[in-house]
Amino acid sequence: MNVSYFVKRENLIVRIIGEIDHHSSEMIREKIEREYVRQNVKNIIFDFSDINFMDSSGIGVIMGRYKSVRERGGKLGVYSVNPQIDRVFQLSGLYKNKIINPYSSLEEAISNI
Amino acid sequence: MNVSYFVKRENLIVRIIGEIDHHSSEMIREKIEREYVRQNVKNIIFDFSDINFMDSSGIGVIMGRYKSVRERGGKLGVYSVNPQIDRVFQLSGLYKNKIINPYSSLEEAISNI
Amino acid sequence: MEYQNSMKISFMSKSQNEAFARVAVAAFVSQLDPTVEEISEIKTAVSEAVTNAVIHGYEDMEGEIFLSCTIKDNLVEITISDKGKGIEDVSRAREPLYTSKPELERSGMGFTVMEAFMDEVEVESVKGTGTTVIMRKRLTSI
Amino acid sequence: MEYQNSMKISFMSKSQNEAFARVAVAAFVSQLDPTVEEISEIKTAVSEAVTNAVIHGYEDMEGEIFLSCTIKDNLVEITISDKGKGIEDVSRAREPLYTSKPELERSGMGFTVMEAFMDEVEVESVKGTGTTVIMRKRLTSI
Ligand SMILES: Nc1ncnc2c1ncn2[C@@H]1O[C@H](COP(=O)(O)OP(=O)(O)O)[C@@H](O)[C@H]1O
Ligand SMILES: Nc1ncnc2c1ncn2[C@@H]1O[C@H](COP(=O)(O)OP(=O)(O)O)[C@@H](O)[C@H]1O
Repeated sequence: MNVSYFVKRENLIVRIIGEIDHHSSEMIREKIEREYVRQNVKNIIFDFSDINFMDSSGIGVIMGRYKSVRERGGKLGVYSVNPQIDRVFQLSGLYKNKIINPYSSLEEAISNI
Repeated sequence: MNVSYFVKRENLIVRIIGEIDHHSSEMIREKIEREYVRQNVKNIIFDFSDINFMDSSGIGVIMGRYKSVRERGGKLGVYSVNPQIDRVFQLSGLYKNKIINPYSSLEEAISNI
Repeated sequence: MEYQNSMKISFMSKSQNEAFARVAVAAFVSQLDPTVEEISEIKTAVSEAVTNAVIHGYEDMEGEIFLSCTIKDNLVEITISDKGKGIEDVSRAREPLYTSKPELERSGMGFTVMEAFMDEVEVESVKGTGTTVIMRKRLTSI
Repeated sequence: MEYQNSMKISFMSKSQNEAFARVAVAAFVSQLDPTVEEISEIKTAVSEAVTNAVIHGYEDMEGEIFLSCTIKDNLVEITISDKGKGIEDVSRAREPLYTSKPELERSGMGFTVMEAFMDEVEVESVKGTGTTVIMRKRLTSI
């Protein structure tokens, strides 16, 4: 499990490599929070290209980040979600309730978030 | 697990995709024997590029094929063996006892067998 | 005659074992040649039930988790149980978004995911005694 | 304090379960962040011992195989046992190239591979009662 970041305009782009479950989610949450506090950005965009497993612990991580970005008037985005993980997002109503918006690429996410 | 073949000069080239253990070895053995009997060739050359696991059941398969090719005055060769599987070959003395010869490519195997 | 196979695993209630449990079940089920989607659904459902045993059943204290998997032709049955604190109100627990641990950023979607990804999910729980989740899925691949 | 974890598996003596057993052990051990080589060595050794239980212990009849794995810091201990026919002469069985089943194209290299790939291999066997193989390996990765 590996978390890396970069900042582009008002967005913190977070790339996670590995699997998101209860075990890894604690470390993922901490790392993202620390970086978000440090950076002067509004939005968080998740790069999901290298995540091949996520259970509902990942939904908890997203909902938690939603609370953080809202305090700064920011939004959440995600791109390159594989079909199986997409179903977990759908099930949880995260797209429908506009908690996080799905995009097909980083460029699309940055221009439309 | 998948076994495919082609013939080049006096050689039956056997490509196995998957893992060689006791479970798969019975099927692998049968398929190779059937093809060797059918084709008018002397040698068998194994393409190991797509084998990521092999235990000593694979050694049994090689020793069994050695008996078959010897009856026709043929030899055994193998190429693209990964380092872990190479150790199983070494341990069993298959190279040392000239039961099978290792090559780095198909071309090298065909010219030198 | 029908094809049968079965296995049982028991392991400590450590979060490290969530990945172990789902990979072990996936490896066992893979003898049925499931689709990528089926394997992924089963892994996710197993991960949810095992995580619940770790977090809610034993509340991060040490305990043992029991998992069994049986195959009958193309039917997979997975049972995951703990001897932890149990669930007082199972139907409330199964509601989407209900969680007793929002402070841990749980989403309350665990049971909903299990139900969506498996054909049947049964929950048996006795307060103070433990919880058993039985999940069944018929694979299309055979 | 040292890190500890443990798991136990039991499964039917079917050849399909050879792959299951080695993948399950690999998934359990992967929490120690082993090298590719270490994982491959452990998988191969487990495959050898489980295969022996299937072929020699139960001679393809139905029986149960028991596997346990414990981790203490960077030490992995794996125990694989069967309640099958047992081994009359363990030291002869451990000799390279000795096999009681040459007609099945066994190479007689199973124990030799286990010994080469693990730090220690103990074999306890009672004729008619069963066989237990205990293997230990200290990982360099921690
Ligand atoms: N094994 C268990 N032992 C005790 N309580 C459980 C167990 N599994 C689930 N629960 C209860 O059911 C609730 C809902 O579970 P779930 O839908 O998986 O959501 P979450 O795990 O996100 O809380 C949990 O918050 C918990 O109160
Ligand atoms: N679990 C077991 N039960 C009974 N006999 C066994 C068992 N494991 C090994 N043996 C005996 O030891 C011999 C050597 O085993 P091994 O080195 O693994 O070679 P192979 O499996 O190729 O025969 C076997 O041929 C068998 O006679």
